[in-house]
Amino acid sequence: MLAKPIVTAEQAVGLIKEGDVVMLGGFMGCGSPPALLAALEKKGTKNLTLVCNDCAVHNLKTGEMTFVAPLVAKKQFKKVIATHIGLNGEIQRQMNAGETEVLLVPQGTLAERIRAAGAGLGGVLTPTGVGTEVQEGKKVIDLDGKRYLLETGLSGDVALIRAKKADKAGNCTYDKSGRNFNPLMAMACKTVIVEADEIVEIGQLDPEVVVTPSVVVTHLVQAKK
Amino acid sequence: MLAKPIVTAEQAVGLIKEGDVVMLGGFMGCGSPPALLAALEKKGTKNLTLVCNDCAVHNLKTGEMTFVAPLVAKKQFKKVIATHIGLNGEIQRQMNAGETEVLLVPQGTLAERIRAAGAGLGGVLTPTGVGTEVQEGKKVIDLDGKRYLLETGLSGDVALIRAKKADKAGNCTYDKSGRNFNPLMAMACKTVIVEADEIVEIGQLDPEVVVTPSVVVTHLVQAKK
Amino acid sequence: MEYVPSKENIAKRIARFFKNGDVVNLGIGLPTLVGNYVPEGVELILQSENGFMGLGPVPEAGKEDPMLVNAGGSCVTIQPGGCFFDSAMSFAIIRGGHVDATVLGVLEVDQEGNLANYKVPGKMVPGMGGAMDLTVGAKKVFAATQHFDAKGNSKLLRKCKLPLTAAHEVDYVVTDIGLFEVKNGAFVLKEYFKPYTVEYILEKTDADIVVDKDCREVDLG
Amino acid sequence: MEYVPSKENIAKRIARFFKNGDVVNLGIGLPTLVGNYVPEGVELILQSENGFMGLGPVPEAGKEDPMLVNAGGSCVTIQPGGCFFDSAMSFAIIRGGHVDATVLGVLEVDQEGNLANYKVPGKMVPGMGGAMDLTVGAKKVFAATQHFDAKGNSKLLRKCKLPLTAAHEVDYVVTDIGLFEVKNGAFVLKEYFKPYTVEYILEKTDADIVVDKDCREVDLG
Repeated sequence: MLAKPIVTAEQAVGLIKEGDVVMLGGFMGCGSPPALLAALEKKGTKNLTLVCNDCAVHNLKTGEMTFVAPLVAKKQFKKVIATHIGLNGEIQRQMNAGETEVLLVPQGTLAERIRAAGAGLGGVLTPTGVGTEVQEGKKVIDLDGKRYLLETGLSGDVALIRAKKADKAGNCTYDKSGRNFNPLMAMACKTVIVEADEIVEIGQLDPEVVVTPSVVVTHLVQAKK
Repeated sequence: MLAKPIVTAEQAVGLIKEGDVVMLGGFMGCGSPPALLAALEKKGTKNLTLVCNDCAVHNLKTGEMTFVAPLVAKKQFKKVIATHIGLNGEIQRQMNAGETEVLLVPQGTLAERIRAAGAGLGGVLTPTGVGTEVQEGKKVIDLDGKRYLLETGLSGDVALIRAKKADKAGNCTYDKSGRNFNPLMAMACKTVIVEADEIVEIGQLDPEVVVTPSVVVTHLVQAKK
Repeated sequence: MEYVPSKENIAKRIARFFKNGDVVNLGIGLPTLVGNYVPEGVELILQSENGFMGLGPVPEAGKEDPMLVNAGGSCVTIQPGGCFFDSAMSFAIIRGGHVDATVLGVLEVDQEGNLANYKVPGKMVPGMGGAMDLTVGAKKVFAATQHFDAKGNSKLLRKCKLPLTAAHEVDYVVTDIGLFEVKNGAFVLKEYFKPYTVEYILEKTDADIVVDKDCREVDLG
Repeated sequence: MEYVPSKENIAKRIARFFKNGDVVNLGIGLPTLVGNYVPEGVELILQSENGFMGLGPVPEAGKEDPMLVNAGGSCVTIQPGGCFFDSAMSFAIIRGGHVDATVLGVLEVDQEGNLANYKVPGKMVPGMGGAMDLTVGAKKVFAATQHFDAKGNSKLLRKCKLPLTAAHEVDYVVTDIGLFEVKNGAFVLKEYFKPYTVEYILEKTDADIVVDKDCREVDLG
């Protein structure tokens, strides 16, 4: 099985170009890759689109920022696609001020849109959002008297993934509730960078417990221990 | 965590009523539950719809039959939804003679149709089958110049599942290539009967490696050892 | 009669709905309190939409694991028999009807079963998170809310004015003064909580209320 | 010149297309032979659509595991670095463009890139299995076929008559006498295999063939 390049976080984020759609695993930061985020902040690449469950925490009163929040504060993202931004006051401010475009998507719909792209599906029909603002501009399809929204696939250029263990081929396992969007995003992007707590030899992961198959992963980064 | 009833294979198949849609895990029999199939054959429930990747092996020359084939030969199914029936001469014969209705579905589409039903989605848009007979009677949706078929969710009444380990709450793991359609079908049926090689106490399965969550499983059967 | 807000009474009453083994998703905030009042002999299986089944209590101080958090980002535990999964599976479980009930907070709820709880345009836009999927997917949807807002206005309305989280999906509204089933375009009053009265509820609520023929007083203690 | 069918030559030529690390799905039957001729230094990652990555060779006699089979139901092995998954994930990998190439058998293939290989109405109806997904999903689709059927008819056609497995998805047709790229509604002859000649191929094939300017003879040995 071919080994994937193991690179530094700095080298890895060098693969991200201005204008790219960046998918970031994690849920309130749990399952986001910290070294990749720090390197991307340092590099300062701008004009990106962020796809992530949320924007972590930015408390405007205390100045506390976690995970992706410093990148948001530096306005590295021209657009954010997320399900919830309630704990990041800065992105709410940017949205209300018209400084950053924010698209809020129901969480299950975001998961399915990303999965669809990774699975080569054009989209899915979901009952979620029928009769709400989420319906606006979307095709509504009636099946046996029940209405569904047609939600299309959402793919990205680069996925920033946090794994627990990865083997050198790229197979990944995740850590508890840090799994969340990571396996879906790893399927949906052209460049898939995995920051793993532990990188093991090929053959050392039980093939029954691998969550992300090696073939979608393009680069590995050793997380700080 | 609530324990699910552990029943005999005979008791379990008693839950299947005439006319039911039965989903059967397995791929050429690998991952089909042998005790449940034997019990259902013995009980002789008829007028069923079978959803399964294939119909296992029935060699009309030698008379060899494996897994679900004896039930097919006894005409327990009025309809079969499958992806491939090339190694079961009897179901091909029944189809060509008009004795049994057979719907052939592309394998990835069958997987997604079952998954969609289990996931509360109305369906998916797939490029598979565009421009073929599979397209007939289906809505074709054009997204950015690419054509997709709208394939609707497919649910069942009873799922017959073969697991490697199950805990008493119903969490399941599978055995190598025996996984295939089992986890998808377990999500898509009202009654979900799991024939497990091993039934362990609640808490003895690593929560990271569970494939089918306990909450969808309704009955457990101990496989013959 | 004076209105005394009581989150506890809301949580207590909702908790009594559940039977042993029910799979429940509790929203962050007030709904989370429901877990504290589940009757003896009833064990719920709590689903956490960020990716696991078997949500357990807050860990002891010093035993927190930052990789095991609830949907609000707080450290929690997992019960024996729980399992982890990704977000697609999490919402397959939710949307697919594998969750018996969800309890959600309320900005507004109306007699058509519409719920608004994710957005006050131009002011507060946290986003819907998993709430839209939970309302369409869970078998029973409980709206948990104080009966009145800080200004004394009824949170039960004839028609929501805020953007909806879900249309026609709420089954029960439980406030600190009564229990309502949403049915045929009205709030059906099933129970009024001591010391409140039917008359008080009818007078103070800005919506169509039908008093159920079996409506009764309940003392939540 | 006499036509001598050679599955080996088909497999040999297809095998030379692949580079180290390519993810490939080989159909049952003739396509499986391709695995025997992969050049030294090239390791393929074989995907088995019944649910794993890293398909390995047939096990030693006595070491067969009935729970580890290929898509034809035969016992196989899994390579170090392989992994198991369910059928939805398997076809997410296939349909999602994560497979570099697939090699499929042929009943008929035409110059528009149409492939028929799953059904002879009223006679043989095995079903499409995973073939329809593989043809739309894999980055490159190789149709592997003897050039002529048992009656001597060209299996390369102007237009398929049988029900299609896929419309306009075939990239290369490799037979035992030549290699064709499907392009602009014609078979572009890229290579002819010793001892056959361009003239022989043009004469015997019932389809529009364009001889590539770099078309060359190849000795498959």
